[in-house]
Amino acid sequence: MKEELFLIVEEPIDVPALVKKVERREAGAITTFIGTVREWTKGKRTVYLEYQAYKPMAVKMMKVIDQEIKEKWPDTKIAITHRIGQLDITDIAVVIAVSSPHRKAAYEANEYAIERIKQIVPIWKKEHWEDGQTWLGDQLETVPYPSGKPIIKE
Amino acid sequence: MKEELFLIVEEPIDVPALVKKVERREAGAITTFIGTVREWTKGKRTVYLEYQAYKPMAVKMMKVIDQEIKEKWPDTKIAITHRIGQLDITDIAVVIAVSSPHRKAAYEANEYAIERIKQIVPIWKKEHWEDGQTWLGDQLETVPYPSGKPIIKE
Amino acid sequence: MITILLFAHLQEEAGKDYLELPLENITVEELKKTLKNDYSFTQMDQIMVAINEEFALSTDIIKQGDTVALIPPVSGG
Amino acid sequence: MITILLFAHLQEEAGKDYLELPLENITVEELKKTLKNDYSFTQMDQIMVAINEEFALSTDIIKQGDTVALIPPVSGG
Repeated sequence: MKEELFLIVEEPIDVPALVKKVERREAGAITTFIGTVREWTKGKRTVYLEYQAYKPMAVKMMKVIDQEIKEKWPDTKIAITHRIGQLDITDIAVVIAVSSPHRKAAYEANEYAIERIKQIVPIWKKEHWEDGQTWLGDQLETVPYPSGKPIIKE
Repeated sequence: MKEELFLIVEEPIDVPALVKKVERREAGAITTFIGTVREWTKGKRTVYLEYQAYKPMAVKMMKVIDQEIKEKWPDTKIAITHRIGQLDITDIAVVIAVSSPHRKAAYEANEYAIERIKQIVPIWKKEHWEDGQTWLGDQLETVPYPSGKPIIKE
Repeated sequence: MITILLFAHLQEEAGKDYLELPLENITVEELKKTLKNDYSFTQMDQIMVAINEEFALSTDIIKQGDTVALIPPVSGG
Repeated sequence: MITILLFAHLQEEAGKDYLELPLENITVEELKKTLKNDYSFTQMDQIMVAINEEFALSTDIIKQGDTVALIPPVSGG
């Protein structure tokens, strides 16, 4: 069975299993980014979060990010899993794992991936505060998309 | 029992346990760096590696790095475990986990930590090639220390 | 007839996760105008349109059988 | 008498992991010279000295009871 590198799941994410997906004999560095549900944001307390995705397109966009990364950092291998549904404080929402022969590319490609997820992957977060709830808009505050659409290639 | 954030061990490193050490309700981002034993380096094939440490000083120097990071990125929490002894290809030699309310600091502090480990933590790597073996010198190629000693504070 | 998938606050405002509209062979821009004027959708400026799981330009044409989705600013990660 | 811990290639060259030398109240620089001249240690320029688990300056003085270690360029990570 071909291992899926880009997934949207509804269950807790198995971090070591994701790391395993990018492990290679030629890789000396693996970076991971683990995005967790934070309790406090600018003085406001989150009780829980709800994530929704346009699943097939979200997976497709993660593969677009993979292609972009392969062009910029040719020796890297990347895997991403994003969880959706209801998540509590400290639950893991997203994990990105990148392997590379050398560490610099593993850091850079990983950070690039999370930035791009926040730009082009159709996943939405609903904050449930103590006193209300709201679907969050673009967290990058580049409202809306200046060029009329998210930049897919640079 | 107080959990040790900085360790030198001789057994395989438990990555999720290390991530757990830095997990906090106010943290939304955790980065990890996993340094693995690479098979090929500049066309030369490694069969296995051997790491040796001056253990008490290594732990002390990791705590120095912790202090440096706390000054530069006050909201971060970091844990480091380095394995020593004989390691085979793809085995994990070092894991660094950093948590932070926001991701930028988690990436920056993590990368800073691995750079500093390679500068001031007394751990040595012996490469066992197919046709010989050698203790590696300073991999940063800043031979020796220009100021007469490794820079402890910037 | 085209099917339009809704997400996040759009889904809650509409009370359902898709719309079926008697439209076709219109541009993305025309679709957004129609949604704003005839169906009272607000903040259409901030909404991207995807056709068959790809972000579409405002001049792209929506044809019979296309899967259209309204994509509010994303907030994953 | 001071005890000097050895690591990596120094340990292999000496065939043991520490030395006991009849020295004390000397500077780090003097220790390095002595090791080079009297004990045939090579590449002393690249070796750092730690006293009591802290990197020492070449002018620092080694006293009776100090734990001294020779630190070749490190290669962890």
